Amino acid sequence: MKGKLVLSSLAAAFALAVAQPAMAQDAPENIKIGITTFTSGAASVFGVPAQAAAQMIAEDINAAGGIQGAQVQLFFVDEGAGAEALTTEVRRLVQDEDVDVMMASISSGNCINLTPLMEDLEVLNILWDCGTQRIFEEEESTYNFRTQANATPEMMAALLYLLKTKPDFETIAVVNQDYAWGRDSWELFSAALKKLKPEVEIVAELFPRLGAPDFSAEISRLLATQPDVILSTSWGGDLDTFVQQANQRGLFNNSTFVLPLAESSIQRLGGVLPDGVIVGARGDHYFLHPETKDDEDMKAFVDKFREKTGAYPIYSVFHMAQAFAALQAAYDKAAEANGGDFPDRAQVIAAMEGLEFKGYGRPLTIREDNQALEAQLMGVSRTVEGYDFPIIDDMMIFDAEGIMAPPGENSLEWIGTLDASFIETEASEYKHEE
Amino acid sequence: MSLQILVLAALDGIAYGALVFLVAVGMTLVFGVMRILNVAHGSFYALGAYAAASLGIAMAGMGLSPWLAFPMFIVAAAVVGITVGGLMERFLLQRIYGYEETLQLLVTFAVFMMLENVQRLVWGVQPYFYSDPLRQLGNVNVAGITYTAYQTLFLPLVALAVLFGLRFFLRYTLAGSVIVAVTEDREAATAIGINARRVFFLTFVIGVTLASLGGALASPTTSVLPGMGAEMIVLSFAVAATAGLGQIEGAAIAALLIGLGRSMAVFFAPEFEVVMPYLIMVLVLLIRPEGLFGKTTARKI
Amino acid sequence: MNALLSARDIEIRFGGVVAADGVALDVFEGDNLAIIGPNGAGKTTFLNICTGYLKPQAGRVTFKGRELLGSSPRAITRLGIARAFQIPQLFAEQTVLENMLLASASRAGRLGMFTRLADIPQRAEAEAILEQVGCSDVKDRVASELPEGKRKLVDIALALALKPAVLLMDEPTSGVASSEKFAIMDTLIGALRAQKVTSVFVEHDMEMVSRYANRVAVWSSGRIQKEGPPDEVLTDPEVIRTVIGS
Amino acid sequence: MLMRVIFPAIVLLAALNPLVFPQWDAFLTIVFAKALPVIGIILLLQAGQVSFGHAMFFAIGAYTAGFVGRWMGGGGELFLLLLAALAASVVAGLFVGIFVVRYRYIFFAMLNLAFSMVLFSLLEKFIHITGGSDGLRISRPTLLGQEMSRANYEFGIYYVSLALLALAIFGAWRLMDSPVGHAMKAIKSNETRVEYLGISPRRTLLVVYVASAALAGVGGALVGVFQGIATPDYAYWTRSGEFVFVAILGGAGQVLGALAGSFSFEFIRVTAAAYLGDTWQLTLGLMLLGIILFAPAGIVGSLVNVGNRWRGRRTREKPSPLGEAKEAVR
Repeated sequence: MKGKLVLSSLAAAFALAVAQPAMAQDAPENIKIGITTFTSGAASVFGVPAQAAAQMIAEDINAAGGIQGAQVQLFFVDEGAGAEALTTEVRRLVQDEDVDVMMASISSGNCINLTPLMEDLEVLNILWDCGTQRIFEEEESTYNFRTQANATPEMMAALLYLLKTKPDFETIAVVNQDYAWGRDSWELFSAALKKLKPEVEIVAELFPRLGAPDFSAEISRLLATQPDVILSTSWGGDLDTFVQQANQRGLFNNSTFVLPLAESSIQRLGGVLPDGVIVGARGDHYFLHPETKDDEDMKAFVDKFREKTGAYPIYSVFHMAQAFAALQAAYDKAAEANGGDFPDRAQVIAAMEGLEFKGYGRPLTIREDNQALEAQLMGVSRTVEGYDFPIIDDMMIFDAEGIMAPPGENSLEWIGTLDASFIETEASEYKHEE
Repeated sequence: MSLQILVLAALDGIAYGALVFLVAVGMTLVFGVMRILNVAHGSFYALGAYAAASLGIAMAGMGLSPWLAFPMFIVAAAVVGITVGGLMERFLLQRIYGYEETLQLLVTFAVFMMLENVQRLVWGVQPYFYSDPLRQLGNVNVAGITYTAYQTLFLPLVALAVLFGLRFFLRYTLAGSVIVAVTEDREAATAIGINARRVFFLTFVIGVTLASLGGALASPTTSVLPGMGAEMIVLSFAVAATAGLGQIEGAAIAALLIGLGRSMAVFFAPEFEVVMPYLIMVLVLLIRPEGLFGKTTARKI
Repeated sequence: MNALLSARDIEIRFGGVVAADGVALDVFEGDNLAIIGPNGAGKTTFLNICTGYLKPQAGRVTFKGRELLGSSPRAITRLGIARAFQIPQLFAEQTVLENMLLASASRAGRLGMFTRLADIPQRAEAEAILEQVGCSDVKDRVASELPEGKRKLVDIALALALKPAVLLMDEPTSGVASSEKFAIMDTLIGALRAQKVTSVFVEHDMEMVSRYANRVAVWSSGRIQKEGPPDEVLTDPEVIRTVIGS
Repeated sequence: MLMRVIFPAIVLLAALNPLVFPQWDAFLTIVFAKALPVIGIILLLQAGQVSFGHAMFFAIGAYTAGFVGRWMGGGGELFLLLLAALAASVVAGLFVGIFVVRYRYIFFAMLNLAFSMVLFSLLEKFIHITGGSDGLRISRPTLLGQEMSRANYEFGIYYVSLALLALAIFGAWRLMDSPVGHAMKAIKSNETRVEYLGISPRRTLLVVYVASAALAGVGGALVGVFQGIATPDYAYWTRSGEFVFVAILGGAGQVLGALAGSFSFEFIRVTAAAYLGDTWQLTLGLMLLGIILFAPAGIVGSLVNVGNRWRGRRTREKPSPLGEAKEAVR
């Protein structure tokens, strides 16, 4: 049993407790939302904060009168309990609990598993965190929508940032977790690298297993080969261990690190992560986002989340917020189209098409292939006053259109059409301000 | 392949093998004496790591010297061994010594499931990291490559100390020779008045202590997180089975073999890194069904 | 007359202990050969060698001219050499009848997967053998529940159910109440004769030997010290000194 | 009694269930499908051998269904997928079996575990073929040539699983009482004597091993086509452990134990996950301990014992489903 547990009952009880009678006459009492997230296993480093965020957001929504007058009620399912337990429980939520909307999931594997089920069960599903670009590229979807970017723009942004800030590197090595995300992200990154800078030599491709406790041999090999750039899309405990061991053995001294998911580990790593490491956050959101950090709602959100959990929000928290923002926007849009009356489910789903909404970064749009357009924020780690961990500085924000495959196009084929001019893709640049 | 790379791979292999040995030797010892394959062994590894990491973080919070971490590891391991191991032996295993191997195995499987859950309840799901002892020992330079002294020197030395300590204990002390007697012929040992129960208790506590010592010593090098025990169990099985169950010296060689196989794979065939321990185990067992150093026993008819 | 089972130059030692050192022994068709000798002399070891359980360091064993060494107990059993044990070797969790039926099913050829064991055509024959050894009354009892004497008989019955050409028995009546010994041996030897089974038995009880063996081999210090008809061997002074007297 | 009255009654009830509680269908389909590998484990337990690697055949069945479905286009035809899974797991069972039947007890368990972990690693490694840890999508196959909506398809699979399970239980029950089945029990109590009866323990074990692999393979294929996915987790050692767990839970002495165990296990898992929150593993662990310590005959075995006592009949069943035969030959 690879760590399995479910916090769902507690969470459900909690959600029930905070749920209040509906205000509007024509609105139903509740909008029931099923959310799959990791509360056990390694990926709970994302899932548990996101769950806390969902509870917090639901409280806020309900305190403010709900969505179109209906209180939201949450049901959590643990993704860590395994594929069968997950589908069984999701099925139960849809068929017995009759949830209005599902939000699934963190793991790309679970998304791939659940999207066809959602199509068949004809229930609105918001892919709130999973990154695989394959989902809407391989199959069309009516009921599934993704409210954040996918792996392609995430990797393109990381590559562009690297090429813009360190154009002269000659060798690169990769240390990714040995599972779909680690493989897919490297496939996208390396395919684009070959088009944009074909002379770069790939000196090592290492795929230690997911959850590997030790990277000594990998680090020795990297120390021996001394690549100019080391890419790792790892996350969670794996990334922590890798950074710790690499830092201790001086691997950071001679190589530039590109860690597109490090934003989620940076608070745990603290001073162990040196300055100057290229860091990403899987999207256009960061608690010190240069364009939104002074917004009142952003400040309130960060403060409240810190109060609740003791930590600054990480990307999975923002992804959860985006999913709720999209849902709220869809209900509002559908109600408007419905002459102000509470919309039915089909109307909400119709409203998702071409939906515009805003999380805690730049505004987002849902494309015709149900994929959201989300900008990407990249930067480098920097130690500054006031935080006991490095923050992200020298930020660049890339708009989504330029760095992702157009609707209906396969990402790898699209990358095949790129040329050196892609490096000139525009970005807004920002310095951290005290 | 250059000589330098071989040296590097060997160093990594030794460091990794040392850690694996520290964990697997406890399982091997317990199996040799009690004929119980303890699935919960990996959980004790995890418990040791959690105990050491949280104690270490607490000590750092109190501003104590990081050098104190080293004795603390031993204390943490012993505490886990005596409390958790002792309780499990006393209240659970003692009831099942007459059972069939399969049922004994499943009892430990049940304990494994419960301990996995308990870890999450106590420590939550966020990774812990306590690397002060690793930094304290600094780095060493080999062939131009930086290694941590902790992994390259300290862990192998501890492994050697445990290996020779166990050998000495089993050969030259009374308690040790009693354990050996029970391992070799339980009936004869009981017949000459050895109290097998006490031997079992002692052995199990030692085995659990070794597992949690392995966990404690691993904690400065790795993230301590849920599920870390499940992988270690399979690795320990692989070592114990490759060595021949109950073979202490064999476990050292098998752990080394698996460590070297893994690090060589990283350098020369990274795709095989994950399968390496199992491939070694399958190959060894196919050629020598009783393990590298195991002995076959014929039924008396 | 050619020997049915023939051992030559058998040598085997365990560590420093020599169990056989150039043993040569022939068993002829129709023999009831008794092997006697002091404890630990290697008599059981000899049976183990003949049935493929142990491999000697040197020597040959042939059955109907065919080399047996290197074959497994199973292959040797299939050739027609059955074995009964000093410590009864039964299937403890199954009933006596199930034990027997398994032997009969094996003798009849391949084991079926979907017919019930209780319905195999050899059932009558298995029950008849149980009757012969006087165990019909316990046929539905689980083997582990039987008293030692019965277990011993069932053990022999299992070997008989294989309809062997040669039956090797290791102290067939040890553990059987002495009041029943002779009655059992009478039926047993009768059954063997009726089915023309050649038999070899290791025995300590000289009265049993003189009553039921037609030949006796004396095993001592890893060699066959003497061999011949019982009245001749059992009266030999040296045999009396080394074996019977002890 | 058990197999002549209760078993048909359960099958009948299960067959009527979709008319009464259709919301249970999905749950029960999984219960039926996962009972199949457990039957295989129970068969091997007759010879005292525990496989900690049968998840490997479970995964082989599921992945075969996925690959064949993809190769046939669309999702393929359910019965052909099941047939292919059966064939693949038989071949794999034969291949692995030839090696592992030479080993006993811990070594048998460990070698099975090693083989399954090799498969697990390969499934994760060959990402371009297997989809890696995300798993292999299995599109919905046709049922007897009919394209189906999900509801009808699940209704169909429910009955297919039930029928296969009933068939497997009946077959395994016959097997356990056949000469081969008794030879298995004999191997457990005294393998040497089995040899001395001229029976090959290895061949006997191999036959049963292949049968058990086939059951696991078909079970895996059913779960795969029902869930629409096969993941490397299908081959992970904890799943093998689960199969053994379920066998003991239900009662390894009776084939029907597989169904009882599978039902209880899934039921506990689902309800504990829903109502006990973060302690479902603890709950399952305690259950297992309780069963082994206080009712080692498992659910079905204990019910049989209670039934026998109630009818005042002296049982000849041993308290443990696995028996304490080890000492009995002394």
